[in-house]
Amino acid sequence: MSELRSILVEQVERLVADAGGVAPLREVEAGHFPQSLWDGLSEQGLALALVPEEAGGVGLSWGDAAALWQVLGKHGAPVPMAETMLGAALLSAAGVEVPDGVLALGEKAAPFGRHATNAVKLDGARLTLHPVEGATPGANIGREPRDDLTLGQRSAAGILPNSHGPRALRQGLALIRAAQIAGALERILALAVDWANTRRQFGRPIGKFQAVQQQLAAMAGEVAAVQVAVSNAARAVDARGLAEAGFEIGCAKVVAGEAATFGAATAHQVFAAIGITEDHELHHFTRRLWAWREEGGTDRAWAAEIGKLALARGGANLWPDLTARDA
Amino acid sequence: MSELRSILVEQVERLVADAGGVAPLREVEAGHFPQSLWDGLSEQGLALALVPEEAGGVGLSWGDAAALWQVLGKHGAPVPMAETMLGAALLSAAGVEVPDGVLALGEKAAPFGRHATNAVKLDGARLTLHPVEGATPGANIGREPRDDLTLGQRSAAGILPNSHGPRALRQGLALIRAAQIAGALERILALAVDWANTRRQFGRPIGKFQAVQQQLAAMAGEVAAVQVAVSNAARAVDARGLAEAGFEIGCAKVVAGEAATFGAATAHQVFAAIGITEDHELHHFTRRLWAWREEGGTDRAWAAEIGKLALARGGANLWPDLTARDA
Amino acid sequence: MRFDLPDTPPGAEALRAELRAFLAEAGRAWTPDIRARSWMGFDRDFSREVGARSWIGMTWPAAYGGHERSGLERVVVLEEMLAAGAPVGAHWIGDRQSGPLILRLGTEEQRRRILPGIARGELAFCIGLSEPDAGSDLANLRTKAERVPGGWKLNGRKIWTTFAHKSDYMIALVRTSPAPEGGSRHAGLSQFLVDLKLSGISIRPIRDLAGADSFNEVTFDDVMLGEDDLVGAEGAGWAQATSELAFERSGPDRYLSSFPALSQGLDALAANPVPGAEVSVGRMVARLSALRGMSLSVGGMLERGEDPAVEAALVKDVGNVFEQVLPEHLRGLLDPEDSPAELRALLAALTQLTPTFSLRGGTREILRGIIARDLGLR
Amino acid sequence: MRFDLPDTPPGAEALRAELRAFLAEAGRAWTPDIRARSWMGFDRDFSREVGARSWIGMTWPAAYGGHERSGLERVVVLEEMLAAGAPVGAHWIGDRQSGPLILRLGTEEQRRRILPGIARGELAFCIGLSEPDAGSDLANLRTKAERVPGGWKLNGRKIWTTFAHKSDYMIALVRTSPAPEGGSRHAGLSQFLVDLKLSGISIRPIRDLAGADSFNEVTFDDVMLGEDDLVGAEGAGWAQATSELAFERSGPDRYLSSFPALSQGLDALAANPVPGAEVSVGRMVARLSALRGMSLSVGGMLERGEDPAVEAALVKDVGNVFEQVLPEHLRGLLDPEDSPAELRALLAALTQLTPTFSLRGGTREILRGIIARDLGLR
Repeated sequence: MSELRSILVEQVERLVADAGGVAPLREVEAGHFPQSLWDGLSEQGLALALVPEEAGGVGLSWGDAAALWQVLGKHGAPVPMAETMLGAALLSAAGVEVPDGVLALGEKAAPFGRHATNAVKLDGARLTLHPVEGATPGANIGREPRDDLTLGQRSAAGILPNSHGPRALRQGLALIRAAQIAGALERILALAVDWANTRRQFGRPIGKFQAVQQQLAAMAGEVAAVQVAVSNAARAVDARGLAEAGFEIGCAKVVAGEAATFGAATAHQVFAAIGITEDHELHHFTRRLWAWREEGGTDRAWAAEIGKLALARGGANLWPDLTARDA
Repeated sequence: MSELRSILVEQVERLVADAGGVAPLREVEAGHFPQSLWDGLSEQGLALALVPEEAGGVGLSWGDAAALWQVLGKHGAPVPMAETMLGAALLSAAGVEVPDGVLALGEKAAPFGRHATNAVKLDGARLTLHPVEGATPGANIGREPRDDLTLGQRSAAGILPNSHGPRALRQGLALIRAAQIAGALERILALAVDWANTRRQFGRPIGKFQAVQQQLAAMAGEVAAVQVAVSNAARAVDARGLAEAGFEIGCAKVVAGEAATFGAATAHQVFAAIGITEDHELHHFTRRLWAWREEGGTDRAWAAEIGKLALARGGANLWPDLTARDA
Repeated sequence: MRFDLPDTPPGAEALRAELRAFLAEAGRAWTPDIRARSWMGFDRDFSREVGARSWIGMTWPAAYGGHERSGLERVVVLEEMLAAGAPVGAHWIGDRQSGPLILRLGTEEQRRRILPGIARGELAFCIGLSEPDAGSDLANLRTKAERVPGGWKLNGRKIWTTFAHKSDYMIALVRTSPAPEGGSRHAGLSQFLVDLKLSGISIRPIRDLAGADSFNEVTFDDVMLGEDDLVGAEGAGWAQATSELAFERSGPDRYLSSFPALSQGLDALAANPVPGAEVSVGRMVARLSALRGMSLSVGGMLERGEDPAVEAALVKDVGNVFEQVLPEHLRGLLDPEDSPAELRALLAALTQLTPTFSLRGGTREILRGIIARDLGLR
Repeated sequence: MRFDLPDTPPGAEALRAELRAFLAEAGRAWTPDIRARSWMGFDRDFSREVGARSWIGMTWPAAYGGHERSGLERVVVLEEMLAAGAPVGAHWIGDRQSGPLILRLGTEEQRRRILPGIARGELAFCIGLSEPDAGSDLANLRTKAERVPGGWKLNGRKIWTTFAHKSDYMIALVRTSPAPEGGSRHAGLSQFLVDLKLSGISIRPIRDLAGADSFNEVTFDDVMLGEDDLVGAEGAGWAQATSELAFERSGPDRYLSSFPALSQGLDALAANPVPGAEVSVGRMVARLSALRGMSLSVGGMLERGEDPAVEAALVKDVGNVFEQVLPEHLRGLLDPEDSPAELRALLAALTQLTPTFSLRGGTREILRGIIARDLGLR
């Protein structure tokens, strides 16, 4: 990890931890916006992190951004900072000035849409910015706001460069969710290990039982696979742009979706009854894992896309294609 | 289990055991036919077991026959007795006199075809009997003969009653293979349990390790599922005839195929290195499991058929259909 | 292990038809969340209606409010209720566990006092097993009942008690004497019939991750029980509770919990065909059919008075895996964006419930340990 | 645990192109069975050709016949060989394990004696670890080497030794002194370089279930070894062998064993489309991509001189599962009756080989135990 990245990760870790652990998660699930967490992150200039320095941003790489999203996921951070970063990056790339505040992505089931002042829409290469005029509240299984929005007339518009492609929004969101999944999985693995070392049954910690050890070890393998897949996808975006990184992003979302399913099931199996209580923090992460695997394209949808591509290219090209994409 | 069935099962068990355990399996895999085993089983009149008493047979139920096939599978018995039983049952049902000796089913990849004197073919409801004039030897992954045959002019013909249906051969074979799988799984489970109690690692029998216990327990569940599915299918044939038992037979073959895959993998995992040596008996059963799941329709093919039916009937009919089929 | 399919009981067809007509009518009011919860849903009105139709305590003697029908007829009722996703929680435990326990081991007075009310669908039961320091390891129970003049004094704490806050009685497994030094850790436990209205009992609901309040923590503070509240023999509680668990493990509630989603999933797939979906569907249906056969076989053994402890553990193990993966399989076929809202809601509810499937009635690891011992692993 | 993707080494493209041209030519002669066996296939001619092209001992100093290229360039060679299903078994162990061991811990004499031959593809190695009473539990080894004037006298028996009957040398882990009372059971083990032509060695091939003879039992009967046959420090054998295993576990041989079937499966599916197959294919390709990233990350750590023992265990664990289920996934898509004969043969060969994938280099249970310890489970 580069030094810059380590510093950023540490900063965000601290901000999120200072916000009170799972307190903001409970807050947002009860219908309130954790404004101070948002403000804290905003003050670091995070919203403009993916905007180039020459355009007034921080100029982070996607690799750095993915590392930050992983930290946000690790804490379940219930603010649309990752989404806003993506929206700002696209606006800036299309030459549109980035407004302050929360950016909503799209108008259907928009993450934290009710808290957004503006929304970003993409039609082909044409990116438009709209004021948010109303929101019909909705929620995903993680009880994060997912709202259908009423948008006003576009307030600005621009054309995304070819390097971004017509699916830049979906692909960006897929990478965000995959990175958040990586972080949340890391978290529940750590929680499960702690619990296994603490909880005693039959006269010893349950972590001494081979069945528990084997399950958590298998889970660790999945966590590692997601982390690598996310790094690989972010690196591909840095090397070739969003438009040409669909394969790597799709791979990351597939592996993340599978690992989210397996990891949540495994953690709950280890935690048994205590893990399904509202008082315990586990479910804040498992419910988000179940929700995030559906967003930005399910693992099924992305697998179909990657699979179609592989079938069309044929067996002889599979390995050459895979290695040719080394960033 | 009825008393008749217990006696028959015991008789066949004894005959197969007397034939020398895995010796006949080694024999057939080396290219020889275990004639004495075949003769022993034939002398019990087994070939005509499914032929009604009034037609000179034994008049067993399909439930009884399935129990016998399970025993044959448990010993891997490398003689085409189950196939001959099926051929004879169909010939008799079509009013054709049953010839002596091994019956081949069909002409492509016919089980033990090289050892057959006659072959049975089914075209719609029309069943024909042909002398076998030549065989191009082949084998399945279990190294059992699966031969392409040259057949002579039909020597007899008849019409199968509607209760049997145009797929009587395939369905009968599917049920046979599912039953054999049930038996072979029972066998490798027993072998694995014995080994786990015998083999010591880290100062104790490996069966003391929770990981081994959990794997074998999961395998036992699969074995039970196959046994029940096979009983259910045989009962359906007894109650409604082959033609109307396609659903239950298909279910049995699907569950058997899945369990064969899981069971063989689990047994090999428990046996580790010793289990993959030619000298050990395990592979005679695992190779047959891998072969039998492909024959009489793969689990995939049967699942597709059952699934299509369920989709066509719709959700509201799923449960009523399932319960309406109680034999 | 040994599974033999029982014959269908006479009259099963007619009984099913009655049930289906009743459930079709009652089901109009059920939301996806109710269907997903099924026997984790508590609806006293519904249970009273079921009782009025003679579908609770079906096998019990008429003298205690039962209907003297066969165990296999009872299975027909259970199957139909669960396949419809009916909210049977208010009578389920009484019908399945507590009633049979009292019938088998209770005093005549207990039978007359309790069973008719269960059969009418009026008395709801919960089971007090787990404690904060004893989840899977029940020998570690600390709640204790001390002999006092005229009865017993109960002190301690139970946790994860499903529906305690809505129930009338709890069957509690507690310690009545210390485990003997060097003897079985399971000795000295007894079962009690605890009226939850007694003073000294406080019940704190524990909300679950989906926001429902089915679990509770129940505290006993000098609760006075009568002599006639001991169920069965003093000190034999462990064996009694264990055989109850075996009974619990084989029911259709061990493989049908996710069934409503499969049924609705078929319709969604028929409306919006997904290429190749038939293979996954066929695999689920085949397994469902096999599991139903396994469960019925155990039902037949119970009917014949046999002791299918291991067979029941196998049903629960295979069945729980099926219940847990079924929503995932459907999710693997149906993209949420293209699914009907009701199915989406049902799957969301099930996703949050499935972790409990392999807990209730013994965790997967415990069950597999039981099976392994029976296989002869030592 | 920590995975960082390394940068692609300069010249990787050109190197891949060279390798592909070479493998396309050589591959014309390979049957499905050869491709399925890949690094379990032994072909001295092929290994000599690979050596002649400077693709063995790539990172070693030129003084010992090496080519002084980077570890990541070496990974390019390994990947290409395995993706093509090349029969690399005659040089694989020497290049991967025995050569690096001798380079790191061997004497100058040993290096000069052995390494150039390995790099030329002429010296084949096998690893003597398992014994009849010590499979996963290597501390239980009984084969022993006793000090005698001028060297060591070796007695005992090794089993499951891959290619012993075709190899020139074995690196054997044996006991040189008893495990100290109350001390580590792993103390007192040492590694030796054993010339398999020495008298007193008898090698009995063990046929495997597919009829191949890759395994052996090797018996040592008063075999005389010289002073200079001890590798590394006396008594440090356990630690030496363990770090060797870590090295072994992360290579592309831990996830690519079934790759040729995937590649051919794609063509079969393109020729005979199966509805919905793209989803399964996509899942396999995504996992392949992630595994490749994991393996490359470990390659990068090794290149930087780090000790990725746990990361390597994770690669092997996830990779072995992938290798084992891949043929099953393909089987779930392609009905055998409709598949091309060559793919059918490849899948049949793989089906019989897959059980070995989770044995070689440590069983799944052992690996997961290592990972669990690293996670902090205690």
